[in-house]
Amino acid sequence: MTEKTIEIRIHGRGGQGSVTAAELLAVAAFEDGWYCQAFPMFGVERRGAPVFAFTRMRKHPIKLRSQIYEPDYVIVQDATLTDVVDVAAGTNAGSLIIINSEKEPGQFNLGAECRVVTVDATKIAMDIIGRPIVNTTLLGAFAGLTGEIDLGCIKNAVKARFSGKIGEVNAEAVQKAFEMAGCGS
Amino acid sequence: MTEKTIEIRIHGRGGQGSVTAAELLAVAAFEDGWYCQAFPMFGVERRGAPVFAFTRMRKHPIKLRSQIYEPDYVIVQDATLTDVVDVAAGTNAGSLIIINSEKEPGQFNLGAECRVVTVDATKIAMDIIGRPIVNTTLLGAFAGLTGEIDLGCIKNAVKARFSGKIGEVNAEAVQKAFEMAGCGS
Amino acid sequence: MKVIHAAIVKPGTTLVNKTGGWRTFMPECNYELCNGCGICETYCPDSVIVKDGDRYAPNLDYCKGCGICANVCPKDAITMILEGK
Amino acid sequence: MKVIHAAIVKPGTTLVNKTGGWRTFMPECNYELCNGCGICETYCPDSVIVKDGDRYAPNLDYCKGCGICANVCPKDAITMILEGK
Amino acid sequence: MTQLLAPGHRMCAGCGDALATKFALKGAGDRCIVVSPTGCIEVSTTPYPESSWNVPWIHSLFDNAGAVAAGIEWGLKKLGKKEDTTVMVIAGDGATFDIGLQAMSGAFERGHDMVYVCVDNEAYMNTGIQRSGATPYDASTTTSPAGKVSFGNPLPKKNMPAIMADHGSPYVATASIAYAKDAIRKVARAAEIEGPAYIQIHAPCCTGWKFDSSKTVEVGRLAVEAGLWPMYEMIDGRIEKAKKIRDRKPVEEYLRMQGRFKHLFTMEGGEEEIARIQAIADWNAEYYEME
Amino acid sequence: MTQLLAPGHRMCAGCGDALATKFALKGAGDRCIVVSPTGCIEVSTTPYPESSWNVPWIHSLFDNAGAVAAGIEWGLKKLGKKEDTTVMVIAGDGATFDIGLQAMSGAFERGHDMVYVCVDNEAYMNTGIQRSGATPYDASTTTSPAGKVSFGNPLPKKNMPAIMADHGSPYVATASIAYAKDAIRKVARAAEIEGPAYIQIHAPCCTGWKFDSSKTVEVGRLAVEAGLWPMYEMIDGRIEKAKKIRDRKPVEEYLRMQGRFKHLFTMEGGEEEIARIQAIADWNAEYYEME
Amino acid sequence: MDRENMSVVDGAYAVAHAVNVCKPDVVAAYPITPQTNIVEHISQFIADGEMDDVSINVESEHSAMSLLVGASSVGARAYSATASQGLVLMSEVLFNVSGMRLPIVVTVVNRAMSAPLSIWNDQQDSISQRDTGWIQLYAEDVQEAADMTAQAFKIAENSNVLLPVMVCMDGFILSHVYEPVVLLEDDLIDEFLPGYSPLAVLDPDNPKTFGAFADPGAYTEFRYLQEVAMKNAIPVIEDAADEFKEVFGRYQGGLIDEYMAEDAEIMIIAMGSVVGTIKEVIPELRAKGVSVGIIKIRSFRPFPAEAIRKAVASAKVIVTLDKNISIGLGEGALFTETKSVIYNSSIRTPVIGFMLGHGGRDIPKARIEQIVMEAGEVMKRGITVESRYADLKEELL
Amino acid sequence: MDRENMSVVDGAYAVAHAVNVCKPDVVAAYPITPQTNIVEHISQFIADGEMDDVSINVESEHSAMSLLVGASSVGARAYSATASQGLVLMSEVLFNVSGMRLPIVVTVVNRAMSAPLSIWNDQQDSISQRDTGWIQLYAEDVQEAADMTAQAFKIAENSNVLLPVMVCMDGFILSHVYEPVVLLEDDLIDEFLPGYSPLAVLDPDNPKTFGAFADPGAYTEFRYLQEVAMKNAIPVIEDAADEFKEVFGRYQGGLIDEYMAEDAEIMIIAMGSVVGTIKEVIPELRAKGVSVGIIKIRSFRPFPAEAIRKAVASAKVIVTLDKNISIGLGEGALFTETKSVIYNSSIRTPVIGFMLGHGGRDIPKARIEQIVMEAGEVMKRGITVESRYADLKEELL
Ligand SMILES: Cc1ncc(C[n+]2csc(CCOP(=O)(O)OP(=O)(O)O)c2C)c(N)n1
Ligand SMILES: Cc1ncc(C[n+]2csc(CCOP(=O)(O)OP(=O)(O)O)c2C)c(N)n1
Ligand code: SF4
Ligand code: SF4
Ligand code: SF4
Ligand code: SF4
Ligand code: SF4
Ligand code: SF4
Ligand SMILES: [Mg+2]
Ligand SMILES: [Mg+2]
Repeated sequence: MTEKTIEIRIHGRGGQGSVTAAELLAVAAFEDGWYCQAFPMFGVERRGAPVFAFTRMRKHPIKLRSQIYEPDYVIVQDATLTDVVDVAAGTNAGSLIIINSEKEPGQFNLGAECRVVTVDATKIAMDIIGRPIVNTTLLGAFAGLTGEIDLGCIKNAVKARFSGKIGEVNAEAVQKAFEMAGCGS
Repeated sequence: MTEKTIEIRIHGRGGQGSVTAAELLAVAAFEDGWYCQAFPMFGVERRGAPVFAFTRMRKHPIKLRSQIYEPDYVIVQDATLTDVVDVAAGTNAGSLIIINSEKEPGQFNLGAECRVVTVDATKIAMDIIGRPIVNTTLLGAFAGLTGEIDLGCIKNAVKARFSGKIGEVNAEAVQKAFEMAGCGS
Repeated sequence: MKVIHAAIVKPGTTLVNKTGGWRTFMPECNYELCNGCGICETYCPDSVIVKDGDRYAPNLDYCKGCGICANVCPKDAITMILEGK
Repeated sequence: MKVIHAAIVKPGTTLVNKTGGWRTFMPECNYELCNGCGICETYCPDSVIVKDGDRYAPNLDYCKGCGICANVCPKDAITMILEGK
Repeated sequence: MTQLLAPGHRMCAGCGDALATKFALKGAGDRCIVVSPTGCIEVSTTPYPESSWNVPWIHSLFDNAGAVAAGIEWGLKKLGKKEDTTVMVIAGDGATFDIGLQAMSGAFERGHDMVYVCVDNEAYMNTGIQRSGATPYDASTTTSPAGKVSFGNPLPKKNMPAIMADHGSPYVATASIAYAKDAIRKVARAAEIEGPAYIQIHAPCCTGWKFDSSKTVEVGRLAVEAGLWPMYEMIDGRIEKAKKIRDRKPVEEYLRMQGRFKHLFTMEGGEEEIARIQAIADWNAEYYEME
Repeated sequence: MTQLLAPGHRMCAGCGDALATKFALKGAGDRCIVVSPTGCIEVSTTPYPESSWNVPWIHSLFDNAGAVAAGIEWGLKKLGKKEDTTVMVIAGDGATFDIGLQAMSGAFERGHDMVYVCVDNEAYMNTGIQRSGATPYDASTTTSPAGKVSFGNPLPKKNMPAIMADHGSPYVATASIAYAKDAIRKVARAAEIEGPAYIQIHAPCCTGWKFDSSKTVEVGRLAVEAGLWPMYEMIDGRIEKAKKIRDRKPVEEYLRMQGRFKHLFTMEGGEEEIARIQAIADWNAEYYEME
Repeated sequence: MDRENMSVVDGAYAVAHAVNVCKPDVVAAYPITPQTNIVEHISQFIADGEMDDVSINVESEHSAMSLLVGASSVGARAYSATASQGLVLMSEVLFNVSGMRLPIVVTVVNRAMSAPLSIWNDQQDSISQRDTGWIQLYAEDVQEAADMTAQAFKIAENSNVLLPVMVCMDGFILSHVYEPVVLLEDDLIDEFLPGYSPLAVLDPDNPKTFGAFADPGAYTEFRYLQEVAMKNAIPVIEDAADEFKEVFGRYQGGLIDEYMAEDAEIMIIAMGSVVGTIKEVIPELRAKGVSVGIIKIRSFRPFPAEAIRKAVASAKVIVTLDKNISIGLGEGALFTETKSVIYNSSIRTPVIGFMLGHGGRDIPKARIEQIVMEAGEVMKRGITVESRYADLKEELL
Repeated sequence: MDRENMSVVDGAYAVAHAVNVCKPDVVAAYPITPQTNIVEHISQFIADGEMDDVSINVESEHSAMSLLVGASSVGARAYSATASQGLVLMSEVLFNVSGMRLPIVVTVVNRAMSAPLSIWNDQQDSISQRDTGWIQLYAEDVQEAADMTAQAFKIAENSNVLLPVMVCMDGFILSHVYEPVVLLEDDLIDEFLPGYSPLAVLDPDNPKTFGAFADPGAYTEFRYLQEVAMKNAIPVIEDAADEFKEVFGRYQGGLIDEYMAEDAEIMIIAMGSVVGTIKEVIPELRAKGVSVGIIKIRSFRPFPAEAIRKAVASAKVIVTLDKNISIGLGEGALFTETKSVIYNSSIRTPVIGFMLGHGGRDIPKARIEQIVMEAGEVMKRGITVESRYADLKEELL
């Protein structure tokens, strides 16, 4: 049992489901044996504006209530955010930033010390879900890239959240992103 | 200069001007060299219901804020009140109760140790003011019976309060009551 | 009077408060004139006029002497007289 | 930012907040089709379409890419294209 | 039969509010629960440990009668005890027109089954005759006093029945304490109708309007006869059955009876003011088709 | 010319409220002082130390805009500075229909010279799409959600223009963000008229009503064309100039565009519900003489 | 004090008159017993042409205060009066006014809170608003209530303060008593109270945004500055009293006032009208050899922590009197806060808290004597007592 | 705790679910951030047929609470949720509800007060209502907020108590966090929480008058009985926690809860979500040899005076943390009241008051560490400190 706390920040835009992503990550983590917390950035931001959400996970119960300043992982749902938000804020050499983009990581100039990977989640989502909704898809990539959470748990969380067909295709997109991320980057 | 505080309770019915009487007494007392306070019974009583008001006077400034429990003088504007209210409450042997009535004091059974006098203020008021409003009239009787306040001061207070003709006739009724009380009882 | 947990009170208990003491004038009915129409009862704001046989009579324990009954009586059967005279 | 006695602010200062960063789609005007009617300007909720000579053009620093201008243009002169492509 | 409002209450001798309350209770019957906000009626009927009420009654605050009544209605429904129970508010004009308007508006919007009786004595009487939204034009109150440079209240009376009808109330009516049967009938009708009904009962206040306590009914009747108190019912927002007035009396007759309008007869310019008030009556007569 | 509402504000892309605000300011001009209660407009335009407003603007609370505006008007008058200044409230429907109703009612009763613009997006949007008194029948909001046993909001929309007209407002109007010129003209007219004017601007909210941000104007227009948003002016309480609709569209077309009505097309019994909404439109068409 | 210039008037009149003299630009109030008489007098002044037509009748206290927010924001000197339910109904706006730093002055005619409904005096109403960021001054008598009104405007409008002020006077006991007072002198006011010159106003010629919201990055600092303004108010309140004395010749104390306190072993701390009664009792007790004195609290907000610590130096027992209670703590605020501000000092004097005079229960001299006697016992026997009602009627329970 | 039965849900859901399990007869609430999610969940339960149709949308918080007055008076179990402006707008009704002794339960999702407007967390809102006669419980985490809801109904409805209860949970920090919780067990609730049987109700078959007014002859005694009810609540709160443990197996403390406090020299007293962060810091500091512990306040009203006096026995310095301030006293309520209740005891431990986390300012572990270090300094050097903000940004001033 590790004492380490894993902290994740998810960037998105109001309306893109960042909080849902953080929540699903927490749900999946819990199934996977972690204790967890997920919470939104507390703000008044409107649809379209840059927002973020957090997930914190740890093998023993979490009592800590502060925000996350030094994320171990950063997930960026929309590459255009990198122009307007410092997605690398608080990261250190050991962190990992996952960006939804068709571009190469090198094309982003984040000023980060840490590893940056890109995943074309939009393409996966368009292909499989049929809409450019990437919040679930990226969780698959997260699982694949970090190995912190079992893929099955993420798929379960997604299916529990979205019933029927929608849950199915989302889970499929998760699987796909997991596979692409697992080999790729 | 006496240290004594003189405390007066005025009984009446809501709408009969008990507070005004108490106020005018205070105003007159002040002109006469006293310090003074006048205040109503603090209540929710409606017109017609028994009410009372207080005046407190003393040769040096009054800081005391409590109600009056042991009045030196009691003025009863309406003799029918004696059936429903204990107008003698708190009086002692040295007190004086002045009742507006055509009856003799002996006809009232107040259970009081103190002197009781009656003044037919209603008659005076009807004769002079033309209405059965006795609150000012009784102040004349008070002056006459007690000698505590100069008659002129009471008349001034009444005239200052009611302008023109009404003030005049009220002052006249005060004078009349003073005279009747002075000799009578 | 005892004070209980909240200011909850039994119904109709102002009956202890005999507002007859407020009265300066008292309604007096001339039953010769009265036709028993009950209008006085209807308009008594203190609900103190009660039918007593075929007569309407005020309960003087509570009658405040407002004079409405006298005013509304179509037969002028009621007169307000000075209390205690 | 300094904090003063009360939260009193100078006018028009949200100009520091370049909401162009919110955009996913960008309006592109085909001036061949445009008739200069100004309807797009009227209905831009962010008031970012400005008359530039006889042309109406969005200020991309602030345009959020809502697509209303494209939708209301009677000439279908405006197309919303994916940002950054 | 026990009076639903027991004697011994402390309202002024000759109080119009007492009559309105009596009629409202007659109309609603004994299966009702009454809510009263702060005001003359409340203060005069419920000094601990006494109460004049022989029906269940509750006072909470001055500004929330509509909401409290809504809670009673909703609570009874949820507990399965609503059935034949009428939830009735008996509230002053100040509580209704001013500080409790919003709570009432919300309750009416939501459609709670209640009868809201506004006892309209045209001012805040409990606190000593201050102007309310129901105070008529030119009435002198302590916060709209007549004076060297004032004719009294400068504003017209708020049209509360219309406002409540526009809330979708199925039944709105005006009544007067001078017309007992009519008032009782209207409350009874309101109690029968499902949904929020509003009845405004004109209740002359001898103390606040300054007339002799014996004349309460007379003054009330004159308000109607002068056309200053139109009496009508509104069914689903449409005015029905406005009371016809045969020989409409001049408003002057009504005004002259009351101390609150005395200045109109003593101050320079008073005549024009009276003419303005006459115009209100004339407008009423036409609008409500009284003649 | 500087925009009276500067860009950089944080309202959603495609926000109808932003349009309503823009038009209200165009109508009132730059000699106005604006009062906004809490709501989307306020929160999105004034995060310290920024502000989008190029006219003087004040926010105090959610529930008191009418009273704050009254104080501004009265204060300016007493300081001798009222003259050409327009005092304008720009408030959401929740602030207007519900929690701020009483403050507005008082201000209108007293006759303060102000323009009260209600930006009607038919729910509490700032707090995340809860039902207000302006929410239309069957709309799904988070506090009147559609669900297995619910068709959404069970209550009809409160008739606020009528209520305000009953307050004696000299000018009441409805407008829509889809008809810019008309809306601007109405606000300008309201600003000219002395006394309290009320204008309710229909402002589709892409986020709350769930349609694509590009369709705000289209949705707004369809509301009018379907007869669900009658546009009219009331002068001294009488309806004048209701906008004529030539080929009234079926309400279905309007409803189908919006996620908040989606359940009507998926749930059993939805058709009857749509028919009920059609009946509302038909009633409007007749009552406001649209056709 | 100079009898020549005194008139016998009621408390409400004296305050209404003072308000008139202070020339507010806007007055908005809603009637509530026992405040009504103040607004009634103001209304009559206006109706008789003796005061500018600045007053407006509103539909609730929430709106009264909100209206003043608007008026004050355009630069008007703004005034209201209220009590009890009305004050608490305003509560949301009270927080808002102080946060917006609008120097509004309100007379609170103290009355108990419902339920059960009571129209009578205690100080639960204003005390329950002690967190709202308003300066709170308490008057001992009618003269002070009137004079404090002028001081209140001066304090509120001071540019280092800019906080609203409540002038609290006991309902009925002060508002409804007629007594000799010097009505605030119109001819002297300008010297004492200059016109109000706000730092910023709503003005189309110089548009500003009032009432922006503060995110977590700045909110604390706004609140902190309010607290700083309260600290700034401490000398300003003292100065206002001193200047008032210079101009008008009357002085009733600064933050606090002391009476026979210098050497007192039994030190009473109290505020409002009960102070008068205590001041009559003290010399009588002194004559009997009881070493008793009183610290009168004039300013409850800012709370005069430093002044209290100094003034209780001689005390062997401290007695606080509270016309309020925080139900569930079982203490009145003066008791709690007095203990709080001396806790970390070297003072270890026992503090006894008495609650009394709630819901209009009268406070006769005998009650004060009894309290002082009990305090004497505590002092002698060194026992500890907790807060309690001094005037509970056991027989009703 | 048993992972099996846990679900990862947000705080609002957990509370809404608990409310549903407690089977209220009437729910009336008005939306306000960050409370909205609770009422939204309730609305959805109802729309989906998972909860009785008991909820009603109202037009303001003042009416929400007033509606519950009516509902509770006919015997309904009544619930609301609110925050900040909404709570304070209810204030007049809050006093009324406690005075009428109606056992209404409200979740307060704590948020700062305007102006300046802030939607973010602190506890100014509920603390400012501490005089209203409501029991106030504060939750440390989502589980406790949910469990406390059930306890609240039980406490409120106890016939020796009959007081309304606020369950306070920090806005966003608890309301918007998803974490593993055991959702309140529907199958166990009846054992724990019997149906509500009121002492009296409005009923045409047995007419009673509710809400009579009390003149000076009786008012004090009604208030006194409220205070007695608060005292009665002390064991009832403890018992509710114990019984809850018996039935549900979970326990989060009674009036207070202690963590590493037994021997702690530096004793933190705090309430709400910050307790969690502190509980993570303490073992780390203990590992470094710092003797620190915490007393968590669960019940702020009734204030656990006795429990605090006992629990601070070992302390050499006491540190209070306040997410509120009484402007003009410059202290948070926990600081003030802690000092107050130990003043007259033999305890002389210095108490240091820190205010922090106002208007949503985050409280990282480092802040707690810094505070403990400062307290250590005080302890060592024996110096006195006054209350201050622990997280003021000087650079903004
Ligand atoms: C919030 C609040 N504001 C003011 C008051 C004071 N108050 C109590 S009753 C009343 C007037 C009642 O007037 P109305 O509703 O017309 O009833 P009436 O007494 O005339 O019958 C007022 C102003 C109060 N109790 N609560
Ligand atoms: C007293 C009070 N209750 C609740 C709130 C929370 N609140 C702020 S804005 C808002 C909704 C605003 O709705 P609306 O007026 O329709 O404006 P919109 O955001 O839809 O434009 C609510 C409920 C508040 N600020 N104050
Ligand atoms: S005088 Fe008045 S109270 Fe007496 S019986 Fe007649 S109407 Fe009733
Ligand atoms: S109103 Fe007159 S006639 Fe009729 S019953 Fe009464 S007294 Fe008799
Ligand atoms: S709406 Fe279209 S046609 Fe008109 S100006 Fe804009 S782009 Fe050109
Ligand atoms: S896309 Fe929207 S914001 Fe951008 S210019 Fe067009 S209307 Fe304006
Ligand atoms: S003041 Fe008027 S309404 Fe009030 S009790 Fe007296 S007569 Fe009735
Ligand atoms: S939620 Fe609706 S009203 Fe609010 S900013 Fe977004 S689009 Fe505009
Ligand atoms: Mg009235
Ligand atoms: Mg809205």
